[in-house]
This record gives sequence, structure tokens and C-alpha cells, in this order.
Amino acid sequence: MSKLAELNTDDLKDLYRELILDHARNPRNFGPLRSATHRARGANPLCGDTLELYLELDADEVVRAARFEGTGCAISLASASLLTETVAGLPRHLALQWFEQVTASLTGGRSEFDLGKLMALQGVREFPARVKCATLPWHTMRSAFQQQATTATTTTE
Amino acid sequence: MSKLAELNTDDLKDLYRELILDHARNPRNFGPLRSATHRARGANPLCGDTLELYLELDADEVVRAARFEGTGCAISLASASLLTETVAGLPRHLALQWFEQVTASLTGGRSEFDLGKLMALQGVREFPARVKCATLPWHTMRSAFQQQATTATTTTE
Amino acid sequence: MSHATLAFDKNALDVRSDFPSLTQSVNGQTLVYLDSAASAQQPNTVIEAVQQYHEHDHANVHRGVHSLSHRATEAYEGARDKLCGFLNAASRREIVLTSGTTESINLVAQSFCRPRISAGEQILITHMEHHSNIVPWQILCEQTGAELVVAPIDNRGQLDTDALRELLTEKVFLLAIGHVSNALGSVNPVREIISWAKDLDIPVLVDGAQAVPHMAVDVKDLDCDFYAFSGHKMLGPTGTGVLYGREALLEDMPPWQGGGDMILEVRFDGTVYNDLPYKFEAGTPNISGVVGLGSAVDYLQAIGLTRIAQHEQALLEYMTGQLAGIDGLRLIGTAREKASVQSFLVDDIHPHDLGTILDHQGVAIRTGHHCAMPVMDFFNVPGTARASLALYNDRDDIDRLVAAIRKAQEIFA
Amino acid sequence: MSHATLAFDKNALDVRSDFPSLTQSVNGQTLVYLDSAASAQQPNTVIEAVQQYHEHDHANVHRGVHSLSHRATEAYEGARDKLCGFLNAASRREIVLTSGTTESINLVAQSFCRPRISAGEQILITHMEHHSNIVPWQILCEQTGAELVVAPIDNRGQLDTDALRELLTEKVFLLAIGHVSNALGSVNPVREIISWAKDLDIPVLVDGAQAVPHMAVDVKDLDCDFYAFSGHKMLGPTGTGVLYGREALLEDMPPWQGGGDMILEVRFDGTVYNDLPYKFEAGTPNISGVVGLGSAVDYLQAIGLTRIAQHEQALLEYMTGQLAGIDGLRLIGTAREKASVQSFLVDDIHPHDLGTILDHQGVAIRTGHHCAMPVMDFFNVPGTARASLALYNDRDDIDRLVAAIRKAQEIFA
Ligand SMILES: Cc1ncc(COP(=O)(O)O)c(C=O)c1O
Ligand SMILES: Cc1ncc(COP(=O)(O)O)c(C=O)c1O
Repeated sequence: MSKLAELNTDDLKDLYRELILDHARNPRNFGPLRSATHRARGANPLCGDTLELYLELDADEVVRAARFEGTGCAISLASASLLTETVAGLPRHLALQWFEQVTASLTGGRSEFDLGKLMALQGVREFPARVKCATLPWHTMRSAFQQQATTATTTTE
Repeated sequence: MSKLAELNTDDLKDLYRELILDHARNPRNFGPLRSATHRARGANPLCGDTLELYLELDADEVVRAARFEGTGCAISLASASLLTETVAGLPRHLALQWFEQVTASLTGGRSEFDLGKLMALQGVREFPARVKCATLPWHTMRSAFQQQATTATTTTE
Repeated sequence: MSHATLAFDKNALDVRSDFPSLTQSVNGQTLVYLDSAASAQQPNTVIEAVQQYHEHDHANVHRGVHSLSHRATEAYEGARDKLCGFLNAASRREIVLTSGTTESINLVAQSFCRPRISAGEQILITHMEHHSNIVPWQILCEQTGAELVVAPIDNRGQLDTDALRELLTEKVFLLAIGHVSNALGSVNPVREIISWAKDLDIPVLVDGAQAVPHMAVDVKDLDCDFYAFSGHKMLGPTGTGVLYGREALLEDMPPWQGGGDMILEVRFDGTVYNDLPYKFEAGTPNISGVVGLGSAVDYLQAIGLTRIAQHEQALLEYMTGQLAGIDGLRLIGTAREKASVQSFLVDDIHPHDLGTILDHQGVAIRTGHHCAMPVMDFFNVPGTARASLALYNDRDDIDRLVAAIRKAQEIFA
Repeated sequence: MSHATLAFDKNALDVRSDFPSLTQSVNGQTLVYLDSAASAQQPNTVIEAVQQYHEHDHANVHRGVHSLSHRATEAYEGARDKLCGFLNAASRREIVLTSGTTESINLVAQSFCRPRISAGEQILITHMEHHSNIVPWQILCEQTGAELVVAPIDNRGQLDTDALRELLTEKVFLLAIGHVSNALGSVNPVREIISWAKDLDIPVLVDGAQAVPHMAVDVKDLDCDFYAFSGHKMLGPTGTGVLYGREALLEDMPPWQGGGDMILEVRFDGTVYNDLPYKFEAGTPNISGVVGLGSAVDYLQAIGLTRIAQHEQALLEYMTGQLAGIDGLRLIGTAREKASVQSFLVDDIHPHDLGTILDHQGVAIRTGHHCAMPVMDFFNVPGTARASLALYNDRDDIDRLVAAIRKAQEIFA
């Protein structure tokens, strides 16, 4: 133990906030969506995790329902869970605006945009190796909107 | 010119002795040998040079004639030329003894064996990168005695 | 002085100070590096050998008469000789230098197998192989109609040798088997398995990537036909590797890649290939890397593979015991014979999260599928956390690991 | 301050002191290194980048969440970004990291051509190619029944572009052409030639091994489909190289080697390959080498490829003039457009002997066939002596070369 200096776990506590742990343990909208009109698969080759995202869009291109399934770390599960809550009810273009804002806030500078609950993901900014866990569901959503056949991955952003 | 220190060319003069240059310019026993009973090809992948060595052995396994052709540097030409002079008239086992003695003298310690004219090759000992040029004809001769189908090279000794 | 006893007593080989990277702090804590199965750190001597080579001896090899080229060639070929001794191979002609285990295995798949295997013939592997000993065979099978057959493992992550023996039939063209599993640490009884294969004249490739840093390997004694490994897992540079191949087999194989150095003569109407091992080394090789690899062999041999194995075995036992003592921790991979590696899961903390929390405390472990997805599928887990040992680890490292895991449990409590 | 003018005036870029290996003595004389076309020396910054990486950041890439692995991945992928900028490629997905030019070309032969080419279709090359741009195609032709066609050169060692244009017919599956000849120094008008090929929808691979250290290369402007080169000829480490490939073509190609990193999912009943460029990078890459290569790009760009080209052109002109002034010296390779290289023969001194005598005076040149035997056959010589330049050479080096040649003539007089 002699080598161990005083441990500062503030960053960790910021990463694993109660809200994140809650969504990771009890992900909302988890499971398949039979009525999906759009879907995509996201994969993180780093850890082998995969994520299946389902969207049901109505004739007006409004997201009627969003669900997901798969395995993942607390960060990606929470991010996916929060995503489904966020975009349900939004028209496509606003959902995509969330994609822009969330990914920008995690990879770039802070923005004016009110991220609401998704502010909880900001702790990941101190953990560059984990940013991709948080952004994967969002990239997967974009793929689903584009009906891309390929698997979204986190290494090719 | 400022970078040039006083040049010592003694080693070079020892390498390129008159006898070597003479044999390189006027190689003895150069050309094909129609009556050859044994032949082999030697190759130096480093420079691309190749050498064809021909031996005619009689029923008593005495070397009746030895000839060679090919391209090569002064060292390998002179070595091949001296080889043909040396082994002509020798029984196979003595020719092979020369192989042993010459290659050992170039790659190992000095020996008691009287190398005669072949002492002229000793300058190569100061030029490790060139030892293979001097030994190639001798390895090729051994291949010829063994009637090996493969090409002798200088990298696999 | 008995080194082995000394090592066993102190549970440290006292080599840590040879490794400059291990003195750094990560997140305010002295680094504890427990990811050597992915890639090992390098001792000073290796780093300096590479640097010295570049500052003094660098030139292309096999091609020049000038002094630097001669020195570079001597250094490069000298490393081959060291590797020949390291493996106790019969001849330096059997030591093909590659860019790593992966390339070594692909070479065998494409040059040894592809031209001769027939549709319906089999490549036999095991369920615990690394992707590098799976995917090259899948590609080969797709190209040729051959069939990939997989010998099963049991719940401890141990090879079912009886089942493997039954699968070893005359339909098997080649057996490709890992010496030590990188995900589970299981040591396979390759010597015995090879003897079964020999009885049926089935050639055997051994993936030794995880073996060579941890135990003395003797290819003559094993009697294997091919043995593949990487430099970077045995304290050497990345981009280096070895394919040992039995001379008679290598002789009969066509070259795989074409280029400089692997030829004797190039004519547009026909090209003559070079002798072994050069026939398989096309283009300018990783000269400085190979020089570093030679230096890594020197380092390992100076300490002694037997001493290293003893030290690591004692440490592995300690680590496994300490980990087993943590409530909610599940060990994955508990074969009877093991080396250097322990996989595990903690509560329902995803390994990725565990890895981050440990890293925050300066403890570097690997998390994920370890390029062995079929093993993850077998245990029905998305991935594991894996702590892997090298000669430079000690008990303090294990204690730090355990403390860090407990901290993760607190955070996720 | 105008760097270009400065360089031109002084005939030196004043970078020599950046290269530690150039300060050494060889046989009592300060080294004159005129063998950069075989392999270039490395600046301090490159040597230090590699050392620093090993002492601080080394771990395996793409696989870990711990800090070292993250740093290693950033350094490795950062180098890819630099190379993408260096070539002005459209996307980093087009930059495949290989072990060298040779591997890059073999990859294209086996992955792009082999699955699609039909017997009777042609691979068109030129008579001045390096073995690495000949033998992979010979192997491919043997495997597939395709035909190797060779565009001729003239007595100056210049490509006969008219003849090449006539050979460019719809039977040609791929044109593989060197940008700069390593044996002759001839610069081929690849941009124009590529436009002819494009008119017929024939894909073009450019072997840029001898171009990238000496001129700015822009793959978008060239409009080539593949561009291959090696790190060690552009001041970087051995065991590194690049294959630039047009994204649409790479997408459609099957992977070449199988292993870790090039997959997304491995199941025994089917494996999903990774995205570009990873699909083509199986196994642990040469991480430290690539980090060094990134640093070499930085170094070249800081000085500027245009300045380097200007300096080298002026020096080449000086060298050719000085050599031509030696009685009994025959220049081989006198194309109109040339870069960096001059081959020659002196009296009837075999190049190998010349090389030794020059080396004895501290002057390192290459002698032999330069892995371009068909060029030697064309000129009907067993080999040549070759002096090749890099940014660190200056007029003094040329003067030393000339003096050393005269000494050889004395000895052989
Ligand atoms: C024109 C050319 N092409 C290809 C190569 C092969 O490069 P490498 O040996 O680095 O693979 C070389 C250098 O040897 C070359 O000069
Ligand atoms: C058992 C095993 N085989 C093969 C490999 C592949 O080695 P490399 O990535 O160095 O080619 C590894 C390591 O990644 C391994 O652990």
C-alpha cells in the first residue's frame, strides 16, 4: 500500500452520478420494438458491446417510440436509456439536433444548449477513453434515421 | 574536403594485391567445360553475381579439369581463378581439404596449412563484408562435388 | 546464491527498476501495470538497443558492402541466431521473422495450407483461441471449402483433451492450438497433444504468443511443425514476430509475399526464390525492431525463464487467492495448469466501468473480449476484466489491484 | 526570410546536426551517407519520439480503457491523421498502415486483384520497377493465369510513355507503376499516365517508395487508386508503411489477413469485419514505428517538401556534373526528369569493389542490382554503383565521393 497516494475520487463520482447508475441499472425503454420503422446496430469494437436501437416514426416524421437492447457499460446503457426518453415525441429534425448537441458537448466545448437530464453525462469529459461509450447510442440513432445498412462503430467518427 | 582525415590505404592495398588484380583481369580457366562431369551454380544475392563452376573427374575421382564462368567482383573472380588452378590434378578428397582450409583461413583463425598462392586472399579478412565474395567459388565447388541441384548462396553458410 | 529461492522468498525479481515506464504516475498514483498479456513493457536495455541502432548502425540489410549496412545486417541476423537458440530450433533457416503472431499464422494458412488443402478437409482449433488463431482459418475455409472444427472447453476454461483426441482424425489437415490462452490463462498440454497428432501425421501449429514470455519453449522437444509468437509480448518491440517452421515443410512451401530480399534472380520470364528463411521475408524488414527483439531475448535469458516462471506462478497463486477473497467477484478461467492471467467479473459492474475506476487509481487492467469472443460467448459474458502478470510485477501490485476493486464496489454499491 | 533561396544558395539545408548517425566516423573518416534510397537516417526527433513512447506511453492499442492504452491509441491514430494530411487523402479511412511498400503492394495484389482478375487479363508494369513491384504480380499471375506486361524504357532509363499508352488497353486489369525509379532516379509522369488509365477505367497503383521523401505527393491531385510507400525511406522507422486506397475500392475488397483488430464480431459460424481502415490491419500493429513515422512526417513538413526538393535537385545536378567529369565513369540513368539518385560504373571496376574502396574512405554508397535486376539486364550490366541523396547531404559529400572514386581508380590503375 506504500505506493498509494491520497486518492481523489471526485472525478469518478462525477462520472458515476446517481442518475447514471440508476439508468444503467434500470434502463428505460429496454427491449425490442415490434412497430419500429427504423433501426440500427451500434458496436464498440473495443469492448465488443453491441446495441440495437429501434425507432418508430409516424407519417409526419415524428418519433412515436424509441427503444433499445444490448449489452454495455453503465455509461452506454445510461446514455441509450436517456436517449430514448429524450427523443420520444420529437420530430426527426429536432432529434437530430439533439444528436448534434449531445455529441458536441461531449467531444468539444460546452454549449449554450440546455441539455437537461443529459447534463449527467458530462462527467465523461474527464475520461476521454470513455467518451465513445456515451456517444455510441447517439451515432446509432443517426444511422437508424439514415437507414444505414452498416453497423455504426465508435472508431470511425 | 575539410572533413577528410589522412587516409590510410594499406588495408586496401593488401586486399587488392597485384596477384588478385591480375587474376581478376585475366581469369585463368574461364569459360565452359564441355567434358564436365560435375557442375554447380553459385549466387551472391547481395550483388546478384552468379558463377558457374565445372569439374571433370576421372574414374579415380581425380579432378582432370576445372573451369568457371560468370560475373563477379575482383575478389570472387580471383578466388575462382585461383581455385581452378589449385584443384586441377588433385583427387577429390584433397580438393575438399583445400575447401576446408581456404574457407577456415578466411573466416576463422590462421592455420598451419600452406595456402601457397591463395595466401593472396588473406587481405579480405579485414573486410568482413567481402569474405563471402572470396568463399563463394569454394562453396560452389563443394556443391558441384555433391552434385547438388540447388544454387549455392553465400548467405546460408 | 540460488536465484530461484531468492525470487520465491521475496515474491519479487527485483527487476522493476529496469523498466522506465513503470516509474510513472497515472492519475496521481504509481502505475501498476497488469496488462502485459496485451503488450509488455520494455526494459532499458531493449529501448537503448533500438536507440543505439538508430544513432549508429542503421542502414538497409543484406544489400550493401558499406560499413553501416554490414553492421545492420550483422545485428539483424545476430538477433535471428538468438531467437534460434531461444527456441532451441535445429537451424536458423527455420526462423522466419514476421511482423507478429498474426502474420505468422496467416503465412501458414496461405502458404502451407491454401495450395494443398481440399474441400472437406479440416482445420482443427480449440474454443479458447485468440481471434488471430481463428479468423485466418475462417478466411482459408471460405477460400477453399475446408471446414473449421473446434475442440470444446469445460467450465473451468480447460481444454477437453479427450474430445480433441477424438476430433483428431485423418480428415484433419492441420491442428492449430494455443499454448497458453490469453483470456483464461489455461496452459494446454501441447507436447502430449502433438504426439497424438504425429501418430496420424497431422501437422501442428502452436500459437505461442502467451507462452514465450512465461516459460522456456523448446520446439525440438515439443516436436511441433510451426510455432508462432510476437515480440511485443516478450519485452520486445511492436511490429516484430517469429514463425518457427520445420525446415522440410518450409522448403516445400511457396513464398507468400513477393518483393526484395526473397529472391535470387528476377527475370520477367521467371524468378528464382531465395533460400530459407529469406524466401518468406519480402521487402525491407523491421530491422530496428528485430534488433530490439534480440536484446529482449538476452534480457529474458539473463534472468532465466525458469526463474521467471517460478516467480510468476507464485504471484499468480497469490493473486487468484486474493481475488477469490473478494465478495461478489467471480473468477473466469480456473484450469489446473495456468500461466500469468486471471479473468474475472465483479458484482454486476460492467468490466469497462471497472477498468475506468481501476485506472483512476493507477491500476491498468484489460477489459473486454480480449480478442477471444468465442470464450466470452462460452461463459455467456459480454467481456471480462483481466489482470495479467509479467516478471516485473510483485505482491504490492496485487494488493493495489484488490484495494482498487473494493473502491469500485463502493462506488457501485 | 526565404528558406528556398537560402537553401539554394548554400546548397545545404543545415539539418545535418539533427541526424546523430551522421556525426560518426567510418574507417577514420566522417561518414558520408549516400545510400538514403535504400534507407534514410533518422532525425533526433524521430528517435526520441519512439524512445519517449516506450518509456512512457506503451500499451496495446484499440483495446483498453486504461490510460496507457488510451495514450498509445491516440498516438497511433494521430500518426494516421498526419499521414492523411501528408498525402492530402480525402479521409483517414483511406490510410492503411502496413509494414512497408512491399506489404502494401502484396495487399493490393491479393485482396484487390486476386479475387476478380481473370486468366488472360493483364497487369501492366514498367521495365524500371523495383522487385517489390514485380514479384507480387508474378505470383498473382501464376495464381490466376493473368499476364504480366511490361512497358519499355529507353537508353536514358526513361519510360517510353507512347509505348505504355499503347499497352493500356481494356485487357489491362491494373497498372502498377513506380513514381520514381530507385535504380535510375527517373521520375515518371504519373499524373498524366493516370489520366490515360482513367479514360479507360483502369485502376492504378503507384509505388511511391522513392517519391515521398523527395517531393510533395497529393493523391487527390494524382487521382490514383492506390499509393504505396515505406516509412524507413522517409526518415521514419523500419517496419512501417502505408497503403493509400480510394475508399470505394477498399470498401469492396475482402480483408487480406485475419486476426485481432480487423473484426467487429467473431463467431465460429461467421465473423463480421471491422470498418476501414481497420479491416486491413490484422493483429497488433507496429505501434512505436507508426508513432515514429508520424514524427517523421512532422519533421519533413516543418522543413517543407518544396524546399527539400529544391535542395536535392540542385545537389543532384552538382553531383551528376561532378561524376560526368571523371574519366572512365559512365552514368546510368539520365532521364530528363530525375530525383535524388545517380547510378554509374567506373572503368571496369566491379561495383562491389568500388563500394568497398569508397567505404574504406567513409563514403557509403550502394552497389549491386538495387532490387531492380531487369534494369540491370536492360543496360547489360551485372550491377551499378549508386549514390542517392537526402535532405541532409551537401556539396562536401559530393566532393568526398568524387575524391574517393579517384582513389579507387588509382588502386585499380
Ligand atoms: C521504388 C521502390 N519500391 C519498393 C521498394 C520496397 O520497399 P520496402 O523494402 O520498404 O518494402 C523500394 C525500396 O526498397 C523501392 O525503392
Ligand atoms: C494467444 C494469442 N495469440 C495471438 C495473438 C496475436 O498477437 P499479435 O497481435 O501480436 O499478432 C495474441 C495477442 O494479441 C495472443 O494473446
